[in-house]
Amino acid sequence: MEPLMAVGIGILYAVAIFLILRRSIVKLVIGFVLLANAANLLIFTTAGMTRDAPPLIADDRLLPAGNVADPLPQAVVLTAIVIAFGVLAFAVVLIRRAYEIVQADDMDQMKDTDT
Amino acid sequence: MEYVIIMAQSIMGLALLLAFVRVVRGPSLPDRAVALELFSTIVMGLVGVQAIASGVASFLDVAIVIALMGFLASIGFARFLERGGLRDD
Amino acid sequence: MIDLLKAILLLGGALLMLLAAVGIVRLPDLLTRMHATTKAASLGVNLTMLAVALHFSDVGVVARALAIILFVLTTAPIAAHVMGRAGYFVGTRLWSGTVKDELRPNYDPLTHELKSGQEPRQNVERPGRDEAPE
Amino acid sequence: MIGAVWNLLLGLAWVVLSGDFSGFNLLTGLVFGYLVLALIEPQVAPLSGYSVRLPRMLKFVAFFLKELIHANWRVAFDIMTPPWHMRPGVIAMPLSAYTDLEITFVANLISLTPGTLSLDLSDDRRVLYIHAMFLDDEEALRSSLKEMEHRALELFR
Amino acid sequence: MNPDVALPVLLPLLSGAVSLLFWRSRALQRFVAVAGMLGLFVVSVRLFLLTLENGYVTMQVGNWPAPFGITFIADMFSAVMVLLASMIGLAIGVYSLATTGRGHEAFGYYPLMHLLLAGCVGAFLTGDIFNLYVWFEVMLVASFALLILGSERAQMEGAIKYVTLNLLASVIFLTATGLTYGLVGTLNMADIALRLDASEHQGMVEVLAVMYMVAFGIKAAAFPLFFWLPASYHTPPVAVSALFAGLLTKVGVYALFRVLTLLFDQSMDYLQPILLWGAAFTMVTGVLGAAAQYEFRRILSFHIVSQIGYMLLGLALYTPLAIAGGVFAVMHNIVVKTNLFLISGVAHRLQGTYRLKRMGGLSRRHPWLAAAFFLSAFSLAGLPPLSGFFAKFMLVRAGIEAGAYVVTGIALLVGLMTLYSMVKIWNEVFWKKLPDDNNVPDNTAATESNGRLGLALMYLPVMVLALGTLLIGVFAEPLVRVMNMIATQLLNSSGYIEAVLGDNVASRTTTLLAEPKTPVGEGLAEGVAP
Amino acid sequence: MVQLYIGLGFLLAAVAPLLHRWMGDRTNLLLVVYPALAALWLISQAPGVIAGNNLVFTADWVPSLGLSLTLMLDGLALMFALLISIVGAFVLLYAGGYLKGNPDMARFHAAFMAFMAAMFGLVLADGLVTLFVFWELTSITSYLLIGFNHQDEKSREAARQSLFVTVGGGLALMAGLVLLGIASGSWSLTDIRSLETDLREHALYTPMLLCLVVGAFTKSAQFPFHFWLPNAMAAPSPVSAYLHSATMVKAGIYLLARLQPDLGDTALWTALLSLGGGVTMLLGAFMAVRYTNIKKLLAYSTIMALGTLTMLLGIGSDEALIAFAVFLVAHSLYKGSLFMVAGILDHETGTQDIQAMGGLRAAMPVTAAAAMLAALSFAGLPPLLGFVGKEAMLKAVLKADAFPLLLAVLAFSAAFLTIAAAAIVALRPFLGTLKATPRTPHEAPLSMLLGPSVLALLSLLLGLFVPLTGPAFSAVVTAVAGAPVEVPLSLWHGVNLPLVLTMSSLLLGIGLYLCWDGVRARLATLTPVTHRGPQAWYYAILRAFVSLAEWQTRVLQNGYMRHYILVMLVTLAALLVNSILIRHAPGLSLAFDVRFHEVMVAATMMLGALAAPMLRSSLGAVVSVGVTGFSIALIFLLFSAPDLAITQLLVETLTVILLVLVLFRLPRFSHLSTRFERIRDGVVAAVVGGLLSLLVLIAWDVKQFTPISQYMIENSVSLAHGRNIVNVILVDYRALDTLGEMFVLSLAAIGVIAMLKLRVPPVRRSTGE
Amino acid sequence: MVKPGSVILNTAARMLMPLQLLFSIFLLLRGHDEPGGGFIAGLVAAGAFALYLFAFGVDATRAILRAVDPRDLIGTGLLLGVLSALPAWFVGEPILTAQWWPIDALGMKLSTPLIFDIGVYLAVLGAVTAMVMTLMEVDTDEG
Ligand code: NA
Ligand code: NA
Repeated sequence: MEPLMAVGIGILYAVAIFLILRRSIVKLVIGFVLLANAANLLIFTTAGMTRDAPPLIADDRLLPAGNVADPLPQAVVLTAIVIAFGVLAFAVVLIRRAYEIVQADDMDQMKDTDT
Repeated sequence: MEYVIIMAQSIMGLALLLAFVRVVRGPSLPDRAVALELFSTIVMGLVGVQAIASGVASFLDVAIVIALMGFLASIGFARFLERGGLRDD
Repeated sequence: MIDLLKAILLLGGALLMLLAAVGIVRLPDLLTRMHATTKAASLGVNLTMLAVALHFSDVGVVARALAIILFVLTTAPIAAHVMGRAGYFVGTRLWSGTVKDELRPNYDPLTHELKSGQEPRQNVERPGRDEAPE
Repeated sequence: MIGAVWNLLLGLAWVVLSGDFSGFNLLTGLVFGYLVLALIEPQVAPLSGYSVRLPRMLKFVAFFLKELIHANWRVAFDIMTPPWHMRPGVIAMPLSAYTDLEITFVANLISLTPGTLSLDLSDDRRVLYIHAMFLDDEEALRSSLKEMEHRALELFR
Repeated sequence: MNPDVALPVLLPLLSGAVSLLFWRSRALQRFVAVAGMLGLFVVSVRLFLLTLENGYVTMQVGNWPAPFGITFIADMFSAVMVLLASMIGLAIGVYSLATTGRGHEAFGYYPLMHLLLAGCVGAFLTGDIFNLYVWFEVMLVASFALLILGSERAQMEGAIKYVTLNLLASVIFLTATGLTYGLVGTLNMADIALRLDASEHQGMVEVLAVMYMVAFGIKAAAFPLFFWLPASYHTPPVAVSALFAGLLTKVGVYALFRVLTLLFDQSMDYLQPILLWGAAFTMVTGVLGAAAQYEFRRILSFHIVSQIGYMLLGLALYTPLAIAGGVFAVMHNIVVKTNLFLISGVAHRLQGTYRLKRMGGLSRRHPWLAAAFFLSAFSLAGLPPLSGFFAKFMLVRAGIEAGAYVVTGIALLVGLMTLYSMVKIWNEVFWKKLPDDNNVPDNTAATESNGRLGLALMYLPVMVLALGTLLIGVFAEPLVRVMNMIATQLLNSSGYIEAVLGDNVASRTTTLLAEPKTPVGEGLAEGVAP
Repeated sequence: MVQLYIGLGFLLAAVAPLLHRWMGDRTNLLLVVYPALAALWLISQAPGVIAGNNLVFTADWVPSLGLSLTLMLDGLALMFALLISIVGAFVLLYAGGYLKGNPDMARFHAAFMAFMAAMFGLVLADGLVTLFVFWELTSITSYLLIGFNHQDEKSREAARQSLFVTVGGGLALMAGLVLLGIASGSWSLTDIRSLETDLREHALYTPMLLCLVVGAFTKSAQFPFHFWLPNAMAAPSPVSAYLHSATMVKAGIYLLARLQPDLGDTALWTALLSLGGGVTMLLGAFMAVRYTNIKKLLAYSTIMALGTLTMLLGIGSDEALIAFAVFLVAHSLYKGSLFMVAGILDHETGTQDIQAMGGLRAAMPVTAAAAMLAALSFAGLPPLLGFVGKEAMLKAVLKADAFPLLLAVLAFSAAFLTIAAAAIVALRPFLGTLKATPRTPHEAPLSMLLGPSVLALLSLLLGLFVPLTGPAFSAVVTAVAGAPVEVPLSLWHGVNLPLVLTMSSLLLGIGLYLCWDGVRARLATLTPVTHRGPQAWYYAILRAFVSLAEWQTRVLQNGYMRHYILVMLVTLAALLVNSILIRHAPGLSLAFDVRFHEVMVAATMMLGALAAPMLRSSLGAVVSVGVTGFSIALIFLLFSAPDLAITQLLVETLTVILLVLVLFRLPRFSHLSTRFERIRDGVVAAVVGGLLSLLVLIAWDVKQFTPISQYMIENSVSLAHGRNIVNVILVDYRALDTLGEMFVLSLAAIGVIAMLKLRVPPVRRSTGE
Repeated sequence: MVKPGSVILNTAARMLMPLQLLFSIFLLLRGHDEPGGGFIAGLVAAGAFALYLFAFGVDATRAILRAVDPRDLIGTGLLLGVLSALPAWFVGEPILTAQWWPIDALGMKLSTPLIFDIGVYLAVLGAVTAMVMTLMEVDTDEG
């Protein structure tokens, strides 16, 4: 599965980057979503994917019965997902407000602050 | 039983792909939203199969979440349409 | 025996989902597609969950599977209704084979008023609008 | 009264969800159910006439399943075979249901049955507009819908 | 184990949470702003003294032994950074009392400040790479929110770039962290350092180094990754600009220093030339950018970039003296750059504009402000005996010792170019007569209406920081000694690793490899019911 | 102790504003005490120093860097320190009169005192870096002094120019000093002096010397860095008298003299200094007679003198060094005096134009006398000290080892031009008929007369009693030569070649003085040439710098965010490619273990992403990305991460909700990019994506260590009392991450609320941005 | 704009919202042992409020929250989170060390991880609800 996932992750990154490089701010938003997904998936995948049991321990046991998936990347990804969601929410609203002010779905209309 | 599970998974996987076809073809936003809804429903089915395949009942919680929360996306899209959001189909 | 039942339920569920998926691809307009998805897929989930309930045959799991079925039966039609309605009102094109539409004449897109067609006369009076049922 | 029923229901739902059928767990569920209800209390419409009637319910479930399988088969057949046999259209169905809950219940049932889909309710709540797939026999459809509504309402009254 | 390590993080978190909870009470928020910052300063001083005494102060958060839990560790570098952050926080807390409008206060200005600091301090103190990411995000999102406070057009435009480019950096950081865990199976930086040293695939180690370098390079605003900074730093309220200018990019620099010295020392041979030329271009492009500007804050913003180059130069040369000089540059820059922004704010309050053409005459009417600016500006240009001189001297000496003549020459020239911009501001804002078309003349009436107390609150941090840059220069010895300690610690990561992992470091390195590729959970004894 | 006294100078500078508040104009008298006391102390120490006992005052500063505040008083330092204190005392006195009633007097005193203290530090410093610190301090304080009349744009520009040139040179000096420190292994001048090895043979000698010479040349206004000095005449006359004749401009000379024993007497040294000095000398003298502005004229003649001094150091023979010492003292005295005279004329007549003045001898007899006496020394006529200096100089030039003929020609030309210049300054304003001037002239107050008169008298006295000064000058020359040198000085050496040259230059000079107006008119035709001089280069460089800056900003900081992103990504990709493909080629072992439904899920994930940019509908893209998100949730599910799957589903749903709430306001997708841009971006995106794919594969392939999560699994129940290990990690093992994470989400919410609800009125002030 | 509001959706929302909230509490409390936890629960609860917002609008939602602003939830949650780090400090252990206080009467244990998780729950709920609510509010203001 990993080679397939590796390709998939590459595609997610590539599409996200392609979208972020557009002038349209709407595409920028969608690029953000994909980028976050790509990174999360990458962490999940590189840490090793397993079809073993999830990292849960049954009621009557001290340890899992057999192999379980590595819980740490899961916790890390969970944290990353929520962080990405927060950042995304902010970015999305920012873009909406920027659009209200600039009145164009065009990043090129927003270059007054640079020079 | 293993074969049954594999077959069920494969059929559902195929269904996922077909649902995706409608997402791409649209043409209107409601069409796509409905396809997404179908997508999440199929995911629920896959969750059930996965629970059986792995023998881990905890997977069902995923299905509960989808069953209770999944339709919110459709509600969101509907609100978008009702409030006069752009139907750029 | 239980295994067979489980197999039937599982495969039936899966096939129903495939049916819904084929339907959503093949059917000609939004509303007809929604027929395929809402029902077939929901039923498919329900069958799968029954299989799960059978498989674990543990009170907790059965209860949860039944809860899922209940939730699906509650939320799926709501979603269908909301989306179908929104889709209809924003003017999604209906299939050319559609035979009748009793809603359209009772709907006023300006005021968003939706009449029942059964109102007492004085309620329907409106200058310049005189629609007769087909 | 209505609140109590709902509270009980929520408490039971809790027990069912957690799969722990102990008395303490039910108590927990009842407490949380109460809290949640207290939260939405001002918005809850009167749910008069609601009671649990097991036998009717079972009968209704059986009826519903029959309808479900029958209609599903018809839709499946049409989807799988190339020429379209369907004759879709939007019809107005006069309602006997009049409380919010009844209307919602009926509308959902109709939506769940293959071949029919609740589109919207008229402003005066007398008519439910339904999109139907097979209008070749409109009267048969209308009567089966009526029967479904009737049976459903029996559960409430 | 020492609880004091965590206090500098917990305190601003607590202040932030309290400020947020009582968002309706303006008075309480203002009180917490000063009290919280003061408290942070006190605990930071304590931590600094403790670290000075012990070299390293650590805490295993949650009492989980390293490397399994998250480690908080203060070495001299982080202790100094925390101390500086708390100083700047206090200065800006006081300054903000005078400059923050009611609207800003009602929508979270103070909690955002607290949490921005918490993020910075957390980043300085954590010994865990993913935890570092989390603190970076805390800091970043707080800075996002501060950046847009007020929702003016320029803010929005600047914020889009700031957010997008920083997000890109975060994603690269996160990606690198994911790959790191995939490669070595740990998140504790000391542990990572050990395992990377033992890794069979040094190419991958280099890849990680490069990715962290780019990610932190963006955060630090290094060439060619700095574009977000000049696009945005001049847009928010001036106290926010000052805080950003003083602190945020330095967190990136800190991370670069930390990661490259601790984790990737074995790749430094390859990275040094890249860093060296990156540093050179950062210095030059930043200073050139400033030369083309005619607005107070924009000039200062570009200079942030330029100064980052000096810090990177220290890292690139990678000798004890160079590292010490680089860190000295960080310290000096935090003090001076913050102050320059604060001064621009005072000038703006007095004259209603940031445009040099429309300003003037401040040296005669506000000689103390002029003196403060003069000290800070000339310190920025690296003139003696101010703080900037020592940073430059150490770096130049290290550069020449290392034979990096060209880049050292560039560093010297950039000092002159910095002076160009600083003199431009000085001439226009302080020496030139106030132009007639500025109809908010620098009159006491304007000052009066804003409140004498307000102006005094703005002056206080400005004067203290200006004095700071002078005193750092005149009494440089203790600081240079601290910088030397920092350099020693950074270049000998074994001390850090031992402080984190305890005594079993030596045995760990061997056992690490004992069971290669063990799937998780394998070999566990069958669990028994309790 | 001495360190403290220098510190006291800075302290006085800092408190000058306060002193003024308390004492008013009397502050001046108080401050004069500072250099006066210094002078007395220096004189008291002189016998010891002349006897060869150098004084060393040890003090530390930044020992970690090898920097000390050690001071050292030898002959050279003593001479400079005496000049600084004596001239400083008189100039300070003079300034009290010159600036009387000026509201900015306090500021003047602050800068002036700081300058004086810095100058003391500079000439006394033993540490290389300390020397540099004081050197830069003189540049900074002189910037403030030149820009004293800062409301005048010319003053600001002159101040800026002097600052850039001297600080620019300072940078070279710093490099030079650091090279010197590294080459010698010591940061102390005394230690370097006693070094065993010869620095002249060190590999770094040439760059070191070049850097040091550039530093010295800028400070001491040597060609081609001389142009700032005449412009610096925008400063008040006391400043010109002090900084631009007696002290600061000689700092470079001081430095060269200081380094002469260690670095001097090489071909490079001789060539640089004697030629550079010679050219500067002639240029200064020639330019002086082109100006009718008295301060400009004096400034150029100062350049001449500075050139002469440099040239003498370049020649480096004992004779040259003797000439150096005498000429330096003479110049300081007469030039200080003349600048003060110029200030008096300016102050009393209201003009600086010599042509506008005439017949002033009656109105201001003391001034006239002082001017003429000083001018005699300036012209190098007996019996003044200037004569001794010039004779010695000519003698040294004629005996020079390198370029004697060329230098002689230069020196002779400079000499006769100087005589003309001296005559112009001393005679023109005072002789002839009285001319109407903006102000009615009358004699200056005593405080202003004292300085020029005493300095002029000193020139005379030292000239008359020059043989007595021999031991003192010997101490100076010894310090510069690095070995004991006897200095036999006398007014009369008999008729020799230098005297002949002096006499003939006198004749030529007087001739030039008589037809000065005509010559000036002729010389005016040279203006286009002089306008292409170094000052024009300076401005060309500044202009080029600004254009470069603007060009760079246009190109780099161009406002197009996608360019920024592109640059970042290309940087990342290039570095990655270099590391992973070029430097360490990967070898992969691919193992495929995959099931059909997993392929389907992966496919929908990829296709969902790929469809997003292709769809023409923005909401369509949202749905498409939603498919990707759901697929990812499925992948989490299929690979044993139920918590993740739930979170992903919920977040995906909430994301959709947010997007539909927001995109509702946004327009339809627009296609704005050109085909080229799309292809370019596509390539970059594909390369980055491909690299990341590769990295994932490698990371997966080279796993080598047991993950730390093993511990977490083992202890989840027994120590953390939890059975869902992921949750245990979130709330216990790594609760700190979670704590940060909840803050992130909350901060985002605060930001969103603020953005949507806080609307500050756009412009508060009429002139706001 | 099309016809707003739907009896069917509103009724369903009224029924589903309590169920979802209940489910969220359920997820929160048993998260330590089964899938769930503060985040997931908070997101579910926020989803419940989002549903209610979609169905009934901002004012009705504020009405059921009474005096509690979502921002208060954020503050409370964060404060709980930070405070749960402190008990360990008082007993001389590193911050965030879990403290367990068994309550025998109920046969369950109160612990700092639980308090922490509740803090997470409240913060997530508050943050997400605040965002959605504000967006809808502004949306309504601007028509
Ligand atoms: Na290492
Ligand atoms: Na190291």
